Formats: sequence, structure tokens, C-alpha cells
Amino acid sequence: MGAAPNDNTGKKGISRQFMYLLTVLAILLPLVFPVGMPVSVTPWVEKGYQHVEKLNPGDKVLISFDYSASGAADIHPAAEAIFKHLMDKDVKVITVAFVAEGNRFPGMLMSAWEEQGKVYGEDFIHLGFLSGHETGLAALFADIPGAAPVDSRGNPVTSYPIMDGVKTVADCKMFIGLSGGNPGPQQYVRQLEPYQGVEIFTACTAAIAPTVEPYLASGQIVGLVGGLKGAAEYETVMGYAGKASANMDAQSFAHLLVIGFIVAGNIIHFTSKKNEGN
Amino acid sequence: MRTEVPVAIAVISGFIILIAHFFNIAPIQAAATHLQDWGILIAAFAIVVSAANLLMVHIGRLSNQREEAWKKVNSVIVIGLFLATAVTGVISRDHHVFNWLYDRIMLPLGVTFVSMNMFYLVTAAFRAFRAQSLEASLLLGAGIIVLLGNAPVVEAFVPWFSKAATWVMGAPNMAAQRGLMIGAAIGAVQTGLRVICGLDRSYL
Amino acid sequence: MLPEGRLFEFLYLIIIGFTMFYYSNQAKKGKVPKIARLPALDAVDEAVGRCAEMGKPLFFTVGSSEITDASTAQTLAGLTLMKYVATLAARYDVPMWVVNRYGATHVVAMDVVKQGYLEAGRPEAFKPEQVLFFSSEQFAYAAGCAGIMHREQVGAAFMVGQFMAEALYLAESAAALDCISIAGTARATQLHFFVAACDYTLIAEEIFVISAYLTQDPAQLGMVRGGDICKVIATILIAVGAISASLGSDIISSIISK
Amino acid sequence: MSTDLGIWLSALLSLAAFSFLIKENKFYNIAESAFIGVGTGYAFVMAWSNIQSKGFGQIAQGDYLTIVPVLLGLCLFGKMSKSTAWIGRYPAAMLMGMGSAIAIRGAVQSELVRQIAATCVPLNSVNNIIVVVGTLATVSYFLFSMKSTGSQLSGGINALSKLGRWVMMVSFGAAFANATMQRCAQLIDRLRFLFEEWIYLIR
Repeated sequence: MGAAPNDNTGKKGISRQFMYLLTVLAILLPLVFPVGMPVSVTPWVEKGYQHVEKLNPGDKVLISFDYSASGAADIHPAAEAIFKHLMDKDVKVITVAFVAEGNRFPGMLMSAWEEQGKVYGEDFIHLGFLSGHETGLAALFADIPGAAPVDSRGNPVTSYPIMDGVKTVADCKMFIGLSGGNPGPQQYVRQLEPYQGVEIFTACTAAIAPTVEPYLASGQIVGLVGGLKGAAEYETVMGYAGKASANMDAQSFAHLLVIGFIVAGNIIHFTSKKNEGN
Repeated sequence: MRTEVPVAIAVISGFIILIAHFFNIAPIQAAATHLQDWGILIAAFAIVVSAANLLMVHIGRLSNQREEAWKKVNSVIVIGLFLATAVTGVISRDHHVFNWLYDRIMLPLGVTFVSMNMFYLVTAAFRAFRAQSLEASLLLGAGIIVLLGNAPVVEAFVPWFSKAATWVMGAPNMAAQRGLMIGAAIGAVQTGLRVICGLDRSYL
Repeated sequence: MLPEGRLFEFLYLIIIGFTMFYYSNQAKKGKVPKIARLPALDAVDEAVGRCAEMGKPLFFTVGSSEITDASTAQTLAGLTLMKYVATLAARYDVPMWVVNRYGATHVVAMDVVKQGYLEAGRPEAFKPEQVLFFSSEQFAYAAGCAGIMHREQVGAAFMVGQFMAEALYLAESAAALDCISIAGTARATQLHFFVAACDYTLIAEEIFVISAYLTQDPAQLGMVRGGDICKVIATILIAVGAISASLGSDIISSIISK
Repeated sequence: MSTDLGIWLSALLSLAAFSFLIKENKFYNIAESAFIGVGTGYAFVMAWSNIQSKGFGQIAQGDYLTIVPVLLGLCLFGKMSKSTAWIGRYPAAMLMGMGSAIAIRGAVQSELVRQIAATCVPLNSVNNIIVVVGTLATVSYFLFSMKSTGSQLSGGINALSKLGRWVMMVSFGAAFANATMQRCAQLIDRLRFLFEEWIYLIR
């Protein structure tokens, strides 16, 4: 496209470095001094929360951690909030990862809860990483101890009390997919099709959240937490202000800053053009 | 011979994959599966060759008398960390040094570089979003609506913006994305066909 | 014999192949189509010339382009331009830095650049140590690219191929320099970053006509014509499909899913 | 402040990377070299484990056909010297042929046919009309050989393709702005690491 050649930002009015500095401040200040701006809750986060709320103590839930380090900023806060909700309700959690890098995240959550008295193998278990993306998904859903014979700590999964009576995914009440792309909501829905009765709840990056819309409308997915904002909404419904809520202030300021720069850019552009005309 | 045989290899392997996709012929499909496994294996060798290439460049720098000392320091860092990672990783993918290098160098740097995109987004927006022409104004208008619609604080006070943003993403944006994909798909198919029909040999 | 849902795909592929050869032959016989101007490609010569005038090197990368997966077509488009730019660089004696992310792409790119120098008649000017591989780790590669651009103070940056999250990073690293940036990708989710940050952008399908446009080879121009016919067919299918869907018939959708 | 040496290393490398925003400098150069060194090492380890499991491992199990790709892979080393570079063309050509076929397959299936099918929607709402007309206009922008012929038809196509450009501009603006959310989350995450885990500023 024949856009006008660069006017290098540095030359006109505001230097790059100054803009970078303002960006850091716009994000850092609200993190240090949280304002607690209101967060409006979207219906699909509310619905997802309600479905988790309906679970009984002792029910089992399967969570897959399908995001890598670069997606973690967007999804991990949601994972933390949902995990906390499940722990508060005494639900038993089985975790797995279909993305190699996702393997690190369940352990991070679990060790924090172990310090608070939860027991690995009774309250939760991590089955480790399974390769093959969608084929891995299909294999695990059909036969959990078969596809993942040993857990992430190297012991046979059948040796843990939490795995008693767990054969297929149908023995879990809910599947929660935390996705940074592939596998994602589409793959979850497709592979869980044969197991009616297992509810699907998903948290994904803001970028892919719009693609989940059709599944929500059709009822195949019961709830959606989209990106960092979704996590803040989930924290709001749960009634506590965690990391995501504090991050929301920063995100708001950053958005307003970008708009401010765009406005400033236009003002500088048009005033300098006027001056050239004179 | 030095061009004809490679072209023949490209044509044959390309057609095997395509035929296997469109027709249920068991032996061809088996061949295609084999071929794709071979592809992964050859690509793995290509990484080894490329890594060797990188090492050669840096070793060359170290042995070059006229090279600046500073560049030599960096070459030592590249070679040293490459060897540390490669050797410990080959011994065991779960080696504690290998994991440490991953957790303390590769992962944090990866996340840091990704996060620098936010700064670049700010400067790019500052330059590009200017109402210089009708086209640029459309870019600007759509951008501002989505920015306002996504800012959590705006959404809490003026929910209308969020709906407008969702609409822009869903209707005009979707239309453009589809149009782009359809056009690009036809171009991609032509480009691919030229290779597997042996017409394009520029890669040799 | 065709698995379900593949019939229409196969038909469309045959149509694309047929129109490509038919119009290519027509063009060879003298019916050469005229192609709309692409400012981004017109700027390529100027960009290399400017590097020569200012005594600055140029930078080229095809991004996250592989030659073993679905991005291969974009890789080829990028490599075509790479060879053309290499020829110009050799002719004007402009040092050319090339960085590749993937190993397999790297081994091919080494040859492509060398071939470009050979075609310019200056094979001795080719320096293999200026075609670099910086790990397949996405941002290690991107960091290396940015480092080279700034250390060498390049006068032109070419980024054509498949790009992922590194698109904005590379484009802005170039924009911070006094250099002409020419970019292009068919990846719809990154294209807007190039449009916003680069001087010239090849939008989506435009990268696939690079070779025809730069060489003005009749056979290839004919192929572009053939592609246009296929796009017209696509628009007719959509228009008829949408109208018939409004009238309550799903005839087109059912044909397409055959 | 943290007393963990690993956190210090990560934090200092992060700062060195950020310093590029001010100017390319020696600290950035170190971070870049460290990243390239470890990154290439990591890629090598992944490649090596593939070569072992899909190559030598298969041969050891009696699958002698695998010797072919291993030999082709070894041919790539020919590229390292000028006189033997030509033998590297055989494996490269094979990859190119395969890759091209995979690209064709993917483009026809998920980009061409599926997108056409998805656009055949009834024109019963403003949104659907915008999607259909917008898609047609965008496609017409790429009719390279029909835009500048000067005929009456090309006049119509030119008008439609202009509309296509406008639709694309709206899309580019919207998509760019939409990316702010995720990019912002990533920077928040990084600043949190620096100011929460390294120096305890955020409490």
C-alpha cells in the first residue's frame, strides 16, 4: 500500500522514549496505587460462575492448561480465580496440559494451595503433558488412566484416592479448558461431543474469545472468561479483588493513554501542517 | 542432473501429499504419512545444520584478528550458552542446568520481548492513526471505537461503546478478513501448484 | 473415491490449475494482461538505490515462514523477492543482511541469496556470514533482527512472508531508524501491524504476484489473470449463495459441502 | 528486594532487553546474545530428540526405510561448503514439494471453501448484508488484471475495489486496537515481575 513514507516519530513533537516512559507510568502507577475502578460483568462470565457454584463438594472437574508463557499474562489470572473458586467449594480437580509449556502452570497453583492445607492426590492431581493436541484430547477423554498412566510426580495415577472411579471424562462433572489457541474451544467441543452431561467451561485469550460466541449461543459451552478482563469479572462475581482486578486499573489507564497519544498525534499533525501553510 | 533430479523429487513428493488428501488410495495415503514423518526428520537435521552455521559464524569472529573485542565477547556468550544448553539438554531433557537456563534466561527474555510489543503499539498508533485522508480516517475511527469499547473503565460508564466495538469486530472486520483470506488462498494455491508442477525453480 | 466433503474442494483446485495454464498460454501467444500498479513493489528498486547512495546495508527476513507446512506459499513469495533484492544488492554493491527463523527455510535462503548474486554476475561479492539463523525461538530471532538493523544502521528493511507476533516488533524496530520499510504478509491477523507501522505494505494476495510483477514475464502475468477469474467465480458463488439463502434455499452451501 | 540469584539474573536480563527502547547498546547486545545462545541450544535439543526418536530409534527397531530420510538429512550438511552445496538440494526440494502441497491443501480447504460457505448467509439483517457486500468488495480489490483496463467493466470493478479498501481500513484499525488488550496484559505481567518479585514495590 502506498502509504506516505515515515515521518519519524522522534522528529515531530514527542520523542519515542518519552512515550515509552509515559506508557510505563500509566501501567505501573495503578499497580502500585490501585484505584479499584468498577468492572462490569458480562453474562457469560456470570453464567460460568453459576455453573461452578452448582457443583457439590467431592464432584470431580477436569482442567486442561493449554497456554504457553506468552499467553499466560492473559489467561493465568483466570486460571487462578477459577481454581480458587473450585478449592473454596471443595471440588476435586484433575489437571492436564496439551501444550508442552502449559505443563508448568498447574504445579504453581497447587503448591500455593498445598501450603493452605490441601492435599495432592486427594484434592487435586496433575497428569502432566500429553502430546498430539486434538488426538491427545480424544485419547484422554476416552480413557484417563490409560492415556496418562503416571502423574507429573511419576507415580501411577491409580495409586491416588482422587482417581478412584475415574475412568473416562464422563466421570467428571465439568471440563474447564484454559486455552491460548490450539487446542481451543472448537477442539474441546468437538472431542467432548460423545460425552453428553460433561459441561464445558472455557477461559481463553481476549484475541480468540469472539470465536467462542457460536458455541455459547448453542449451549455447547456454558461459560466464557475472556482474557485478563474476564478474570477481573470472575473475581468480581466471587466477591474478592485479586491480581486481575488490580491489573484492570492499569489496563484502563493504558487504553486511555493510547487514545491520548492518537489525539495528540492528530493535533500535532494538523497544527504543523497549518504552520507550513503560512 | 543437478536441477532436474531435485525438481522431480519436489514434483513427486508434492503430488503424493495432494493425491492422498483427495483420494482414498491406501498405498498413497501410507506413502504420504511416511513422507510427512520424513519431513519432520529432515527439518530436524536442517535445524542442526543451521545451528552449526551459527556456531561457525561466531567461531569465525573469534579467530578474526581485526574483529572488535566487544563482538568477540558476544560471540563467547552465544557459543558458551549454546554449548551449555545443548550438552545438558542432550544428556537429559530434565537436567537441572537445562531447566535452569530455560527458566532463568529463555522464558523471562521471551516474555520481556513479547511485552515490548505494547510500547511499539503505542508509537505505531501515534504515527498511523491520523485523519489525513478518508481512508486514514476510517482506520482512525474504527480504532478509536474499539479502543474505547475495550477500556474497562469506559465500558463500566458507557456500555454503548462496548457494543459498538463488538459490532465493528463482528461485521466490517469479519467481511474484510474473509475477503483477504479468499484472495490469498487463490494466490497460495497458484504458488504451490507452480512448484509441484515444476514451473517454479527459484528455490534451487 | 473422493472422501466426503472433498469433491467441491477438488473441483475448485482443478479450476485454479486449469485457468492458470490456460491464461498463461494465452499470454504467451500475445494476449498479455495489464496489471494494476503496486507501489510497494515499485519502491523496491528505489529503496535499494537509496541504500547505495547513503552507503548503508539492507535487511531482509521472511519471518516465521516454514517450507514444511501451510506457510510454504508465503515463504516462496518472500524468497522470490529476496532473490530479486539480492540481485540488486549485488549490482549496486549494497551489503545485504538476511535473517531466518527456521532451519529448513535457512538452508534454502542461503542458496537463494547466492543465486541472486550469481545472476548479477558478482558471485564473489556474496558473503555467507551475512545470511544468518538465530534460533527458532520466536523472540530470540526477533531480538537478533532488531539488533542487526540497529547496529548496522540499515537503510532499507524488507519483511515479506508469514509473520506472527514478531510483526509489530520488527516493523517498529525498523521505523525507529531512518530507513524505508517494505513489508507484506498473507496472515490476516498480523497485516494491520504492517499497514500501521511500515512505509509500504503488500496486502495479503499481493505478495503472490511479486514474481509476475517484477519480471513482467508474460506467462506469469497470464497466471495472475487466471487467478482473477477464480476470484470472480468465488464472488459469483457468494452472491448467488447469499441471494438463494435469502430466498430460503441452501443450494450453494450444499454444493460446496459436497 | 529479592535475594534469589535466579530472579536477579532474569530481572537484569529483562532490563537489558528493555534498554533497547532507549537506544541499541551493549547491555541489549548481551541479552540478545544470551537469548540466541540458549534459544539455539534449545532448538538443537528438540531437533536432536526428534532425530533420535524418529530416525535412529526407528532404524534400531528394524525400520530400515528410515535410512532414506536420515541420508537426505545428512545431505543438508553439504550446504556448509560451496563445492558440496548441490547435494543439499535433494532434501530441500523434497521439503519444498511437500510444503507446497500442504499449503495448497490448507488454502483450498480452510481458507477458500470454508470462507465461501460461511459467507452464503441470508441477506435478512444489516450485519449480514455488510458481511456479504464487504467480502465481495474486498475480494474485488485483488482483481489485479481487471482494474486498470479502462473498459466499462473495469470502472465498476474499480468502484467496488475502492469500497473494498475502505472495508479493509476499518478492519485494520479495529484489529490493531483490539490487540491492545493482550499486549497490555503482557506488559503488566512483566512489570509485575520486576516490581513485585524483584524489588518489592507493589505490595
